[in-house]
Amino acid sequence: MTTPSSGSQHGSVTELDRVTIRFAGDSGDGMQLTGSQFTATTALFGNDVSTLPDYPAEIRAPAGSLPGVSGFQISFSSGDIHTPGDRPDVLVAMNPAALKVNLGDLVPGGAIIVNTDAFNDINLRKAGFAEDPLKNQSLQGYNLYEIPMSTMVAGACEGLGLSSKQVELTKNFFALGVMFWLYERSMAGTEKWIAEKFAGKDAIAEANRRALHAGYAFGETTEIFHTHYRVAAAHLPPGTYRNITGNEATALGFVMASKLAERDLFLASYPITPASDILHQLSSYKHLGIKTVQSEDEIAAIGAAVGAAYGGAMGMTTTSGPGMALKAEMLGLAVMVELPLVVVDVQRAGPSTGMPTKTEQGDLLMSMFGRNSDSPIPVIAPATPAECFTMAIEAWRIALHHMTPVVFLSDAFLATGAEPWSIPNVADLPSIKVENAPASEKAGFRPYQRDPETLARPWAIPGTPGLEHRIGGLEKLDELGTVSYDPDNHHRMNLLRAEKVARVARDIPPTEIYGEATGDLLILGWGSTYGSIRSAVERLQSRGKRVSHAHLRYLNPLPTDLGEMLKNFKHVLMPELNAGQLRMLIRAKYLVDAVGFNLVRGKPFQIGEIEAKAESLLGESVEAAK
Amino acid sequence: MTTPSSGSQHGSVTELDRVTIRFAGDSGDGMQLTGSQFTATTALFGNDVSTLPDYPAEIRAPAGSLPGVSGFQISFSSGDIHTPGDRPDVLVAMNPAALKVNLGDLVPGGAIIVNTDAFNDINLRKAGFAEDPLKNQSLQGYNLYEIPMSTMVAGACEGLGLSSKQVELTKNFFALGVMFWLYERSMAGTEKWIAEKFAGKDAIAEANRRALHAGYAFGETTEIFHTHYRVAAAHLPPGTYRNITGNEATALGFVMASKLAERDLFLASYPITPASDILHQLSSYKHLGIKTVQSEDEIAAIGAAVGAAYGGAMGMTTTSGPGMALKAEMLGLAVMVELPLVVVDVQRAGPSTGMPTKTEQGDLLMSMFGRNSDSPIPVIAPATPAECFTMAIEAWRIALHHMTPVVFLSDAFLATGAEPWSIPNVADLPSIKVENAPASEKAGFRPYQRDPETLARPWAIPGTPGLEHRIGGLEKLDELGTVSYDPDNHHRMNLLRAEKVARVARDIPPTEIYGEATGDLLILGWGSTYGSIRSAVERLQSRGKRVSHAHLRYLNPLPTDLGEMLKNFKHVLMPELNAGQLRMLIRAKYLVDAVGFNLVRGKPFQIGEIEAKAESLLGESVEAAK
Amino acid sequence: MTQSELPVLTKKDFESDQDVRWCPGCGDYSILAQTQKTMPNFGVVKEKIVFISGIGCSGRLPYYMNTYGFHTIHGRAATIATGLKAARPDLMVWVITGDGDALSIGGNHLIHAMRRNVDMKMIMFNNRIYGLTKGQASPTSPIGKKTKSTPLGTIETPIIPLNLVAAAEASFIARSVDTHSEHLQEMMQRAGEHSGAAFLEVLQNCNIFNDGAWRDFTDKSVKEDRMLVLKHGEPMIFGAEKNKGIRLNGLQPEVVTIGENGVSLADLWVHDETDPDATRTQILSRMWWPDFPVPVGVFRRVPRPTHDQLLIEQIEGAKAARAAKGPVDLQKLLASGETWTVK
Amino acid sequence: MTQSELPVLTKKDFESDQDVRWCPGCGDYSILAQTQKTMPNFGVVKEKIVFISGIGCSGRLPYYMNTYGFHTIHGRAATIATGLKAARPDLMVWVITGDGDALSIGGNHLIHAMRRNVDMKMIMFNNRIYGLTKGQASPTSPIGKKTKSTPLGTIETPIIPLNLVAAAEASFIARSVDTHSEHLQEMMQRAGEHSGAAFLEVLQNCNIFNDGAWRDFTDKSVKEDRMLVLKHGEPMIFGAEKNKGIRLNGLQPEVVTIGENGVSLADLWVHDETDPDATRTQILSRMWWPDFPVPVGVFRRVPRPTHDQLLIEQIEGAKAARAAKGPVDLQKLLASGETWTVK
Ligand SMILES: Cc1ncc(C[n+]2csc(CCOP(=O)(O)OP(=O)(O)O)c2C)c(N)n1
Ligand SMILES: Cc1ncc(C[n+]2csc(CCOP(=O)(O)OP(=O)(O)O)c2C)c(N)n1
Ligand code: SF4
Ligand code: SF4
Ligand SMILES: [Mg+2]
Ligand SMILES: [Mg+2]
Repeated sequence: MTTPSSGSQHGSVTELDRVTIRFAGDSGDGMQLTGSQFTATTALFGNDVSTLPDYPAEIRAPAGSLPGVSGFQISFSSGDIHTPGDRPDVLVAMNPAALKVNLGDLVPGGAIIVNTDAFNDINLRKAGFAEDPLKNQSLQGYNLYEIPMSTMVAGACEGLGLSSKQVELTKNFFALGVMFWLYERSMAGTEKWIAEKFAGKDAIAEANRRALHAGYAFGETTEIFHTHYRVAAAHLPPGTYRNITGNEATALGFVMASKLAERDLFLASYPITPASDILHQLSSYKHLGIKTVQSEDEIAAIGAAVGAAYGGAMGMTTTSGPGMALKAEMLGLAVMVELPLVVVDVQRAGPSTGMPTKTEQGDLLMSMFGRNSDSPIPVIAPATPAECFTMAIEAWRIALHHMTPVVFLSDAFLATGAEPWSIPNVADLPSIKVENAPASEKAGFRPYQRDPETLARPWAIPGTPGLEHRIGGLEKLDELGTVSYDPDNHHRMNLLRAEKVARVARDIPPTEIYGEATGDLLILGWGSTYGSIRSAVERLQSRGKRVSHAHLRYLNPLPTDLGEMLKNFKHVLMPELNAGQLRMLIRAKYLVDAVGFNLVRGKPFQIGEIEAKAESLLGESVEAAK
Repeated sequence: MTTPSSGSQHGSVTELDRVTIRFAGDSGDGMQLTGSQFTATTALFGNDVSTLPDYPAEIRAPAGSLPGVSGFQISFSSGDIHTPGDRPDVLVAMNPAALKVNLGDLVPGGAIIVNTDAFNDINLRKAGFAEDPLKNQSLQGYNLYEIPMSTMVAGACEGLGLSSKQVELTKNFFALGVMFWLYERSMAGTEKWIAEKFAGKDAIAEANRRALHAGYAFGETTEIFHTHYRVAAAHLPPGTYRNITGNEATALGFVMASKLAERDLFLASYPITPASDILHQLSSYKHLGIKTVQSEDEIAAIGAAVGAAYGGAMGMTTTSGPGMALKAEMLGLAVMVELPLVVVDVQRAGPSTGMPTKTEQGDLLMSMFGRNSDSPIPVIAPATPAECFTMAIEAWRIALHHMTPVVFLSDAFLATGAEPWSIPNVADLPSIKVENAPASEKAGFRPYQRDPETLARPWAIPGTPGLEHRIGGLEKLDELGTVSYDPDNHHRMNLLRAEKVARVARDIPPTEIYGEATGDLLILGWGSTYGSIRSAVERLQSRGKRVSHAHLRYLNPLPTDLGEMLKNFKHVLMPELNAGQLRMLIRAKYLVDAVGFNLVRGKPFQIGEIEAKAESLLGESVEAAK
Repeated sequence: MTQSELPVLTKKDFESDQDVRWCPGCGDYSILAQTQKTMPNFGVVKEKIVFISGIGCSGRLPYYMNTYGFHTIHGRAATIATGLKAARPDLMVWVITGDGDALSIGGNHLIHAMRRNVDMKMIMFNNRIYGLTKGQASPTSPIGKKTKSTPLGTIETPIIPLNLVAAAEASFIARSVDTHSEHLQEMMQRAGEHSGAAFLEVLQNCNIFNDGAWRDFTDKSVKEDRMLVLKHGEPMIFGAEKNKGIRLNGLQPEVVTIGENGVSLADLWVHDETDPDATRTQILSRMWWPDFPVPVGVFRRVPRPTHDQLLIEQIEGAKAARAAKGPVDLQKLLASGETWTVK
Repeated sequence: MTQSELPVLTKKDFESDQDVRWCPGCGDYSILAQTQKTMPNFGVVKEKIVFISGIGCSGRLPYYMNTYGFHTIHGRAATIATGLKAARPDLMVWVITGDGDALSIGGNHLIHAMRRNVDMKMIMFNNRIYGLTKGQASPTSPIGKKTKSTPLGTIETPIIPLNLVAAAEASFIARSVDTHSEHLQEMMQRAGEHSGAAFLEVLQNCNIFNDGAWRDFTDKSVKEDRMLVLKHGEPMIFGAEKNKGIRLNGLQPEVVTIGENGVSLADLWVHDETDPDATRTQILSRMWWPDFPVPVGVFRRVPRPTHDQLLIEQIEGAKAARAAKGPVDLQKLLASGETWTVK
């Protein structure tokens, strides 16, 4: 129970173990900033946090309109958490549209903090309110806090010689100040940030500082809040932490991979939401020697990556669904010439252009099969934002050691969601270095003579004396690599390409199972559904259900221990943000009657949804679920 | 047994029920022509025939070299046959390279007819013969017929004032003449062809005519053949027949579809082997009002097809694997805007450029899943060259009635292979016409209001008053079709798109089963493997095995009666010219332990191979096969 | 396209019910307004007008037009327009695209649509940036431009769009500015009236990610002196005092002042938009501030049969030729080649 | 590229062990021979030379070169070369392509590689046809050309390759003929010596599917009168008697006869391959038989920093700037932003 216990004395404190807050306002109201400031402070305070920004697809929809609403949700806790929370306990609504869009998600009895100054006729009409919800009874059942934020900041900023428009822009810091007071947060971090951000613009800086303090003071001095809240620090494992999004972790993971492989990193990419930030971040690392090219399209991008790989660099490309579709033919070439390559697909809602800023897990089968003829490629997927770092390194480890392109499947939720990350000690990370084929005096170099263990072919890069050879997309003669139309050779090469990828399974960690190794129900997931599934399983287990959770990071090849694991459960439930893509692979391979739970709504599963689905399965009737 | 029964009197006749001949020579020797002439005459004679050309990928490899060898195989019979034969009974080898390349395929004791004049040192060396195989014992075990063809045609063509090079070019007609005599064929058809082909070039025409007759006379007068052969006419069902390749049948099928739908056909395509001939043929039908565009690439081609479909025409595109890979993104758009469209993929051996002239069934999963997010599309595949005609009409029937893109999967073997086709009576073919959405006075047209039965949306083409509306790749609001980011709407639309395609299954013929409806083994196939599977099953059944054959033309959605059918057999065997693509779909959907038989050698299965595989399965040990 | 019943339509008729979703202050608003204003002038019934767009901020325009509209995928609008126009010569087809959509991912389709002279009117919103994806470099971004994807500045020589389409033999080539309403309307009018592939570059301001990209010369206060308004058959004069002009020195244009050191009107380069040789356009397209005033107007307008006309011609010709040999009989077509009958 | 140890290599050193598989009589044989002959001249060790090709008959050339070679996919060779050169500035990168490969499916990559000035030497085999796929129209096929895909003749205005790459600001532009061995060698030599994106169009005969496409003016018997060999700094003279020349009349080149009605050497257009303005190339590229002699030689050669140079510059600059602030510490990088420690 997380709403203010009314009746308690002012100044009193309520202990909570988890709170979920959603900041919502117009795109112009700076909600993303407000949210990330609250996140940073809260993480610093020591809570476990998980966040989910939710901004409109339009660059900037008309002010006050419903599509223009921008939201940022943060869940923080004294225990450890895996999701940004199903439904907010507190909603900060800076205008009517924000209230309209988000009210439905709020928990019954939740708190609403509104900027009353924004509730004028025009805004109400834009939001489609027949009458002012603050005035009628429609918000009964919630704890409504009405604050004239614009008026208050106007007062606070008097004498700074700023235009009223400029002053108005500070109201998000006022709201932030209120929340800081309400949850006993320090303003220090944000004050520091303001000082740096607006260095030189003293008046602006001062205005924002004043707005922040005004908000805090407002909480403290007014009667309107009967209590404030304490969410104790979480007991995270020791270490140095930072808050990190999936895209940031992905970019850093590749920087680290390049260091651990002792090879240059080369990224060619074409911008596309929600993958662009990886390009942006790596482009800002020129001082680390990272080369980036913004290509003319996605085909050119993967083409350049293949060219760089051919030259001995760590060539890679980043994209999202529609761009991934365009890379199919060139990926096929990479399979044929057997060069290491990493392709990042930050999945978004489709088909086609779909809902570009929303999340989905729809590109698994395209990654597996979206090329002409049998064209096997390893596919891996991180489970949480922070894990993108580790898996980015994994992608390169596999690509380099097995001489193969690798697909790295992230998604919009991982990419933009954030969580605390225990920063690894660089010195502890193992090397993933591989050697180039050495120069040779004797003629007859065999570019397709394979490593007996991994079946990887030698990486013979231009510039190496004695290894001059030709490769290409035509079928190759085994070992020699010259063009061959021999029927049996083609069959053999197809088997070899498949076996090479299959052997990656020898080289991956065993599948962890959370809970008993046998039981009534195994919930099997992959990718960003990790948090919701794990939380649901925790709850089910806490209620004594014999439910376990396994989460796959390696989708192709599948772990060798998986088949056995599946046999040990009465039911297998597979929640996916698609129509059942991994489920099809699992059913085909193991002939296990895995049941799907498939919602494609452009957003993560809610914990409760998975819980309910599991319950229904445990209450038998597997049929119904089919 | 089809080789001459030695000892018999000259002029005597041996009755045979099936003969398989392979004509082989240098690319420059005109073997494809010789083969098709023999085919035409043989078909005319009334045999059932099946042919398979096999030419080198290189435009024209060096004369006399092994890669330069071009072959054409024809199997003809008095009964009905389904394949061009596993191994030839007779090999016509115009030079040493042709002998070298093809000898391995010849049946033991088979007949070899060689042009001895071509067996000189240079050619022997080019073919990699240490010594002349005609001189050593290496051809024992075959019936070798040595004919100095070049010398003979030189003699025959004396006085025509042609260069020796020109005369030499006629030797394929000499070989043809010999074969005509050997199998009691009339020369009339070929003589007619020569007259037309070389109209105006009298000397050349005469030379070829003389060469043909010289060959025929040679067979008749010389002692070298002890017998000739009679393969009685087959008892094909009554009707008018012609010989037709898959690409020809496909092109004609689309012409017919356009007639039956009473709509203009529009083809945009980018050339690629082995699909180009469909573009060529349809481009030659301008007088039928068919519009064709050779686009700048495969993306532009499908883009233009989508544009034409949007305008109300039957927009389509044709390609092969690598080109198909490039169409992925635009196909996704077609799924989203729900326009009728037919995409032909004439599959070839891959991955990547692979072996462009060779056959494979590797693009099924790409057709199913090669797009971002869940993006369902019906997929159909013809089983024989002639059937391409019917299935091309089927492709359009489905596309038009269900307002969906449809993938038509042919392959190199169907495309270039030929068989007799009982020409349908145009008047008997049912209409596949659909109506455009009618003009409307009242506002509020709903471009996504679906037909309750098929879930097809209206085809509202530009130019229709009152239906002005906007469509695109962004997710649509149900019925209204405006852009929507509503989570539940997105989920609903995904289900609708899937269900729309699933309902195509209500609209397809029941799956035929050849043999008992229950038994020990069901061999389940799709596409061009039909002939080999059917022949194998015939043999197995004739030996009393409880084996049946089902062949799928509809791969997505799968026929609703399939699940039941599979249950009625102990084993299910699925031969595919890929790593088991349809098998994966079947196993995932029905949880049936279908066993694969997968050979990717760029050529069709041999009947014997499937037979053997089936035998081994019937001798249990399903495990081994896994 | 049908001129049949000429309905009297107004701007309103071309406004859809969707509310417009561009950033406040975006140049796209003006382009949309001029588009809606111009449409009634063609005497084409609105159901015969189609707007096809790629992806980008520009790509959203069709949603706001009360005509047929197709918001396709990134860079491919020209291919869809090509098929639509070939299948439906009776329609008036407009293509809306951006500098990234048309020149980066869509560059090849642009060239080929132009050389085919597909009868489409393409309006390219050039804001020298990727707007929808929030600010990366585009093929028209100047060297050194710092963007999210080029934090140290781009290192790529920008494409001159009008020079490129001239190389592809576009039959109509023009340029205007988002905020120069009358001129923009005139250019749309001219593009719409042209039969064949029309390419109209609109210098557009993205006030969020690339504010003021063109301001140096498009700003009302300076445009007279810094822009050259091309007029067919007239000498190239510019400047607030109308006293500056362009003279050709060999292949090199140069800025001269009329009256100064003996330069007279007669010395100026006279514009001829019907010049069959695209060289003129290619020279003009390279004139750029501050070395030169930036030319706007119709650079090129030459008659050439359109792709759909030629296609129809071939078909009609083939039909006629065939008709001479008697009516087409599909049954015969199926039976072409050797046939035989089994009783 | 390394000039370090200058090994004395010969044509033989550059011949691979693969036997050549083009149709007898194909122009590609001569191009291959000239390529192998030219390679030793650069003083580049053979392991540092890479040939990258797309798909087409032309695309097979790398198999016959005893260097590193990559036969990629259709139309994308330039993209792979871009990545390779950026990653490995020390290599000498050649790109082999065809008129379909470079101008049809690959047109966009061509333009962008040129504007980036990627240091690659691209040789385009222009036979005005699709050879490997057995004879369909290409973007350089003349209007009306009857091919398998255009039985009634093409209806598309062909692309002028050199005009297009000039529009993309290619820094080296040249043309030669397959059978004009010495000239072809010279052009390859010049292309190889150029630092930056070099585009060399080779008029090549496909004797199987488009025999004699260029014969009208390339044939030994007529080429003096019908082709113009461009020479830097020299007036444009041609003709067996060396008495014909090109004069510029405004923007229009015209053929004149020296000595006739007062035309003297001094009146002729003098070629300047270093002309910074690409207009000259665009005019020359439009000169075509029979109106004009067809120009061959180096049209354009201008210095411009290459893509890989600029990329490295940015990196070195950034490193230096960063070094000033002390050594890069990845641990710090990971910990950037707010951090906190849990004991
Ligand atoms: C295949 C594909 N790649 C990338 C994207 C992402 N994307 C959308 S618009 C755009 C570029 C927009 O720039 P521009 O064409 O200049 O239009 P503007 O937004 O500036 O009007 C990109 C890269 C996409 N939608 N599809
Ligand atoms: C994606 C793709 N589309 C089509 C093809 C088929 N194809 C191979 S080469 C070629 C064109 C060859 O023409 P050109 O580039 O002029 O080379 P040429 O053979 O004439 O030397 C085509 C269309 C292919 N291999 N890949
Ligand atoms: S991002 Fe720029 S171009 Fe896009 S709508 Fe906003 S201002 Fe206009
Ligand atoms: S098809 Fe033409 S281009 Fe290709 S190898 Fe033969 S002659 Fe040369
Ligand atoms: Mg732009
Ligand atoms: Mg060519």
